[in-house]
Amino acid sequence: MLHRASGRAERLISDPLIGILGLVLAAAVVMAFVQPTFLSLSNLTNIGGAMLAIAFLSIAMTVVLIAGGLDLSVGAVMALSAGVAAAVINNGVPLAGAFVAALVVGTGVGAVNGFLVTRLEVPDFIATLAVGGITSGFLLYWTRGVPILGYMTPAYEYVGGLRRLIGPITVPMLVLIVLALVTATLLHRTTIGLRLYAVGSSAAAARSAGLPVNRLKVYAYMFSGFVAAVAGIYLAGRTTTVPPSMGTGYEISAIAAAVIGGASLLGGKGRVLGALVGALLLTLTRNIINLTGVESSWQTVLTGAVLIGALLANHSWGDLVSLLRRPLRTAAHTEAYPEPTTREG
Amino acid sequence: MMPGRRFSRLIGTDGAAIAIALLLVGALFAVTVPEFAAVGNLRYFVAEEVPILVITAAIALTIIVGGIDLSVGAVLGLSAGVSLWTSMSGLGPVPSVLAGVGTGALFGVVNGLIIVGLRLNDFIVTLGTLNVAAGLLVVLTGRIQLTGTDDDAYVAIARTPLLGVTTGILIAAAVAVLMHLLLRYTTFGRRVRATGLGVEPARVAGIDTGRVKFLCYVVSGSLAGLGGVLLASRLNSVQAAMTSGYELTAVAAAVLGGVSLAGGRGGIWQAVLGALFLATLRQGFRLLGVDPMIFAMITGLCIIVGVVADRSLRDLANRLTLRDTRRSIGVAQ
Amino acid sequence: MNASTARRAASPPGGTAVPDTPLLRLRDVQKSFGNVRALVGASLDLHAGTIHALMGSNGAGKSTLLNVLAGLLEPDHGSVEIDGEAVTIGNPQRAQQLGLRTIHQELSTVPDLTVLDNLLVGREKESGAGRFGWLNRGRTARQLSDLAAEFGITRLDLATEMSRLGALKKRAVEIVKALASEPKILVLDEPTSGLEDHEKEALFDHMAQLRRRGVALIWVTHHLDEVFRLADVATVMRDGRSVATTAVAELTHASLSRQMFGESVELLADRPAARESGCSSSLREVPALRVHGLSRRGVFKDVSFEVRSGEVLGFAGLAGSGRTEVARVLMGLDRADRGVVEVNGRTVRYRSVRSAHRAGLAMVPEDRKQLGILGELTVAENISVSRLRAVSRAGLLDRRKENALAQSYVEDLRIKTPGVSAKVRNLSGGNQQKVVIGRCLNTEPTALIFDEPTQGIDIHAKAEVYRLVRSLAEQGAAVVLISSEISELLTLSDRVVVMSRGELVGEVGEVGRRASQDEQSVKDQIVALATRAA
Amino acid sequence: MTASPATTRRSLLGGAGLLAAAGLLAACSPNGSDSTASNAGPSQGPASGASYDDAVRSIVDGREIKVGFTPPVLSENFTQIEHAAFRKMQELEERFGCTWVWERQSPVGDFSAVQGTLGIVQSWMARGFDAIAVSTGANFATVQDLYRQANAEGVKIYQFNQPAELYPEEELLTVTNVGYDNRWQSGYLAGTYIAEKLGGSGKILQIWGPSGSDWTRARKIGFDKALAENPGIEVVGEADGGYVRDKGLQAAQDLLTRDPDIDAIYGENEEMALGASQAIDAAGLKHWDGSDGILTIGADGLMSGYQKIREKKLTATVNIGGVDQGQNLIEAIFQTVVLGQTVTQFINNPTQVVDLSNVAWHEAYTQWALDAPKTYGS
Repeated sequence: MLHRASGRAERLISDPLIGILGLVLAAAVVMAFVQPTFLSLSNLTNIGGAMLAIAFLSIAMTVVLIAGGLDLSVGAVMALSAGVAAAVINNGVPLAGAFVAALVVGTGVGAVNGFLVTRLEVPDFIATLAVGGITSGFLLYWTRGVPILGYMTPAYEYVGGLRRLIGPITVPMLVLIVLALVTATLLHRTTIGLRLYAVGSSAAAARSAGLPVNRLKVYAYMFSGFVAAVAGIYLAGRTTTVPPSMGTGYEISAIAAAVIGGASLLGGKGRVLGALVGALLLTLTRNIINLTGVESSWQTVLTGAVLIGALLANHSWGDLVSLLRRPLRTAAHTEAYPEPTTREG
Repeated sequence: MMPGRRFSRLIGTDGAAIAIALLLVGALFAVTVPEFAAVGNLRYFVAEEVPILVITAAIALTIIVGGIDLSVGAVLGLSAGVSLWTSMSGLGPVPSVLAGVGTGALFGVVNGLIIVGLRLNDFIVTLGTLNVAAGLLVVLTGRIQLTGTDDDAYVAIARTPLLGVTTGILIAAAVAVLMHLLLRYTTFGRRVRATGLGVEPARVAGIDTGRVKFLCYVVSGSLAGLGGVLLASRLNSVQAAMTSGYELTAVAAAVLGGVSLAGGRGGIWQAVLGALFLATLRQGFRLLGVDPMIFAMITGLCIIVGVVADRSLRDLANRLTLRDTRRSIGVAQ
Repeated sequence: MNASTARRAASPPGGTAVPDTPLLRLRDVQKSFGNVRALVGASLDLHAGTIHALMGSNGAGKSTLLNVLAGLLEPDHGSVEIDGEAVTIGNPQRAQQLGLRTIHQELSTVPDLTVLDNLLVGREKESGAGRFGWLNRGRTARQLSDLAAEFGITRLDLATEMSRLGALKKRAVEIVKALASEPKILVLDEPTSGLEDHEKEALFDHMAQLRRRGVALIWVTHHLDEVFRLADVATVMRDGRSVATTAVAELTHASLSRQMFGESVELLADRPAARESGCSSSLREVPALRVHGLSRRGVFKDVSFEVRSGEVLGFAGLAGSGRTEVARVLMGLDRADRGVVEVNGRTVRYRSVRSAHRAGLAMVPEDRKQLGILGELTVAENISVSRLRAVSRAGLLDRRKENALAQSYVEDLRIKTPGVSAKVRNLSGGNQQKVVIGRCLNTEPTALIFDEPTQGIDIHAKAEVYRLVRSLAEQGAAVVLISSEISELLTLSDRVVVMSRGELVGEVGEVGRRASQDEQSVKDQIVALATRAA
Repeated sequence: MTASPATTRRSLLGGAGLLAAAGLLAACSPNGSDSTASNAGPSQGPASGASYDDAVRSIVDGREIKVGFTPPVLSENFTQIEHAAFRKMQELEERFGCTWVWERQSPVGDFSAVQGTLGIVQSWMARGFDAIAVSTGANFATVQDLYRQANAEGVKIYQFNQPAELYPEEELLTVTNVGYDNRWQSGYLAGTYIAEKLGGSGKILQIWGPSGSDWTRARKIGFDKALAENPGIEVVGEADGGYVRDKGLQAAQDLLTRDPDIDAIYGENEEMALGASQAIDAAGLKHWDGSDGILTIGADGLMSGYQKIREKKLTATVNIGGVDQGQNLIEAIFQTVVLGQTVTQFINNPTQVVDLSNVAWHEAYTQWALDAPKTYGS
């Protein structure tokens, strides 16, 4: 029992996420001194609100990455779903109906992604890039570039987090928590989650183990589209208008957040908690820049630096810990270029 | 038998599909849109595509070696800014060019060091440096209005008419040709292809894959720098975010040209043809007066169709070649 | 049903009347890939409660047949019957529903999941996954912990991520996983590769136990000894056909190898005559390759040996004993922590992977497809790639020179190819191997390492590779030969050293001079050394 | 609701030509001769008499006028301008018998898709368009070369909504710039409005568009002048809101957290100001009620902004005169392309700070444009 506990503790400590969280905490501590308002409830609430869209999308991206894919269309799908929700409300359909429509559209685009990647075997990078282009092009064409307005209702203000539920808690925060818990449960407690990891780790091995690889990948893309639609519904509420350019650049943030959180572009890796921490780190960067009054033009530079720094922390945290704990252990395999699997000769 | 083999060789030639597609689309536009084939128009729109052509060659190299350099677009923009800034500071054309190419090379070195030295994922690392480069350009343009140099020699780098086109176009063409020669006819190029096919077998064959990759990133960065100089020279003006999204166009172009994202396969000129194909589509639709919003959708479809068609053709060619090979050496199994 | 009835039931097809319907019956199964006929006609009767060895050299069609059984390939022709009913397997899921379970040779585990989750994947329902696919890990752990323990997987291991396990335990996980699903028919593709002795024993016990329970096992193996020990029936495949199915009781080593290799088995047995002189004349010289105290932490330690010019040094040992790892360090692919490597008396300084080549070392790696050939490159490009300087000037390649060079190797090594500009991946295995050998020779090596050079190539190519190894030694190269086939080592080597658990544990000298009747005793000696407890 | 402002405006235009002329006069740059504007017959409406119309008709002779219209990005603002242009096009078409070929292309992407604009303009030049109307995020220097080429080929380039005032007039290669002075007609107006409402002292936040854009630079010049004139106004924070609402919201939120004791927020465009307004709600702070709370002001004059002003979520915005821009753009094109006249290099249109006191007519005027019965182009 003791042995087991210590094994668990060791696993926890050598978890790369601890490194990232350390980074977040260190930033928080420094900020607490530099700018005391940083730790104020209102600022923390701000951060919580500002990270929502990226957090949703990074969960979507994490699931796709786990399944060994990549979804560059999440930003565009988010915008299109937001547009659909808004337009449907404007046509007099109740909120719930509009949300269903948006979710159906998002999930549908996800299914198209899945079809292209699995059936037509288009590389995921290209397929989702193209679908993203088509999706955002369609939104532009449909709206003629004019933002969709006039769909806000008091109920929708709750959905967008503009009105708070209890204390600083808003509806989308709850939705995020629920979605995160559900996704984590799906990934770790159910058949389909287990199988997604297997598919992402090695499609060939999964296929020979009898897993319906293509179908699982399609599920992952559909899930991604669904969650992107959730993000779209939320963001339409937060910004109270849907400009066609709404989703621009979000896919990159989502990938960054997912990867910071430990997902790998090689598949089979990633966690919901990691995605959330990644989204938090990205949002924090911006918040700190705004709070400290660093010239806003440095923001992009810092985001890039944080991304590389986090990747580095992710990469070498386990090494560092194992180095400290067991000096004789050989270095862990790297993500990008795994050392050759030494075959039995 | 022989015609079959010739056919399979033709369609199996890397880039056959994209060359045919380019010719078809070009011919189609030339017939339907009279302005399309006008010399001045062609010259202008190719000149406009020069930066994309150059970074397509750059990104294709990094994809072929088994990585990817997403930072090329942003580095191109930053290099353009630095180069123009140097020229505006009155330092003359040579230092300005060096500053631009040097900026690109520096980013290439940084990418290479992080990716090869620390063995981090290339996609994410170059995504990070993309942000750094793009951000630095924002900082630079926030401080200095890069609205043009008085140095005529600098402006002449890309704009001088020569051989019916401009020097910028000629330089881009030269880059494509040189990169093609580099990949096909030099020992370095051979090592690049071998590394892209697999780091492990390449290492076993005695190739220092880390060095090869590193050099590819340096070349890629330098090319992005050169592209930046050409852009700055042609426009004589640089603004922030001017080149955002170029890297995605370049990747799409390379893949359309048959460069495999898995590495090792494809060539430079095929990738450049892919970029020209996308450019032709864009220009053709513009001249047809098609709304760019629709155009964005059509481009997406074209990319998907193109990739699928290219692969099917290649599979067919492979099957035919395999059959011929087996037959000619009489292997039963 | 006990073993003896099973044995009786498994009399060869076409023989006397079969008393009961076979569990699995394959009739004339054919499969082509394009114009390549991988399976020309495979037939097999598999009876419940038997262990059915499936043998044949690589390329004989075994793996295609296994893929048909796993549902990964659909046959073009022929029938598959289970319990007397014709079935279409079609996909892996269907195969599992039919009670067919395959343990593939390649590891197919998910590194980021725990061992328990790896055991769960693909058989969640059987492990008690509820509605909505809710996993029941506790139940799985209870179900499998005993079984897992037999293969050395502790309860602690079950909660450990796969990536933290060694290769041996990973293999064990796969076996446990397959056994856990209680299949009617279990296909094992070289299941013992990478297993240690006691694990092999555990596996054999299990196979025997499964047989008692009435499970039918198809067992792909190359080890004749194991076949005679455990199998009831052996089907031998050659050139895409099943050539013979015989009860093992009726077989001898000789008759089985004749079935496998045809009559050409003698080809392998002939020995060079003029070996002794070549060997002794070089004894006084500086060794071509001298390795002293070479260690790599956690992999092997303190390896020292010498190889003289014209000598073939065999490396024997079990899988995982560290032989390939030593070769990788010699080639500069991995770093040594300690030790000296000298070529012709000069110390090799490892700066990059090119250092070894420059120093005069070359290697024909194991696993040709993954490590050897560069499939998308042409024959000529594959041959020249390790020494591009020879075919270039100032970094520019001279295609004509390159092609001429390649042509000379194609002729010397008798590589069957439509031309030097054919892509290597289109060649057969043996010819691919010759291309890799050509590449090594092109570096004009002082010492040449062959790591399992005949793995996966057909019998004729094998003979040619043997001839090549010999003639290289005769021409003065120092050869290191790593092989898992003892007979191969005995045939080709002057001396054989044995590795076990990362250490050199002994040497069997002057193998080449011994008379062939001694062979068995030498074999025994090697096996004893290799399997010695640590 | 839509009919009445339309007629109001029409009667303004038709019945009181004087007003229109005065408006143009006021907008014209100091050195422009006013004659072009005042005898630009068409704007004076049907009251001018049939003979004039017939004379122009005979010049027009049913000709087709090909116009390319390229905004930097598709947005509400540019849609308003385009629809205002449609109104004028229809009017001229009915009155003088010209036909319009209208093509709108905007680069896909964000404000910085500069190369796209250049390519679009070039392709219109190749196709021999009569007039090319450009608004672009490209800075002055970037487009000069292309305009020079256009001039050489005899293609007329018009800019609209472009901060050309930052550049020396004699270097401009355009036929005219239909717009407004971003410095004094936008940035300065917003600054002085804030100062006036706050009674000359207070703490404010600024949320700017992407660093380095000409619009931002120009408006900043004007705003800084207002600040200089009102030393009691203190800027306590600024951030980049990228011209989009979400970023504006986050920036304002962060700045408000640091400094909740704020009197006003300037959003350089309306989207960002609306984001800031939401940040005020989110922070539980009070909107400006005429004497107290946080004042928010943007710039554009969008329908969505007017609505927020009505809801008292946005205190004010600077209407940059989009409707007049669209109308005057077409008029300038008609005058120069068809009639062969010249117009001044800067046709600056009236702008005004819109708040609750005058939002009604601004809103109605814009709605009138958006309700254009006939639209052109695909």
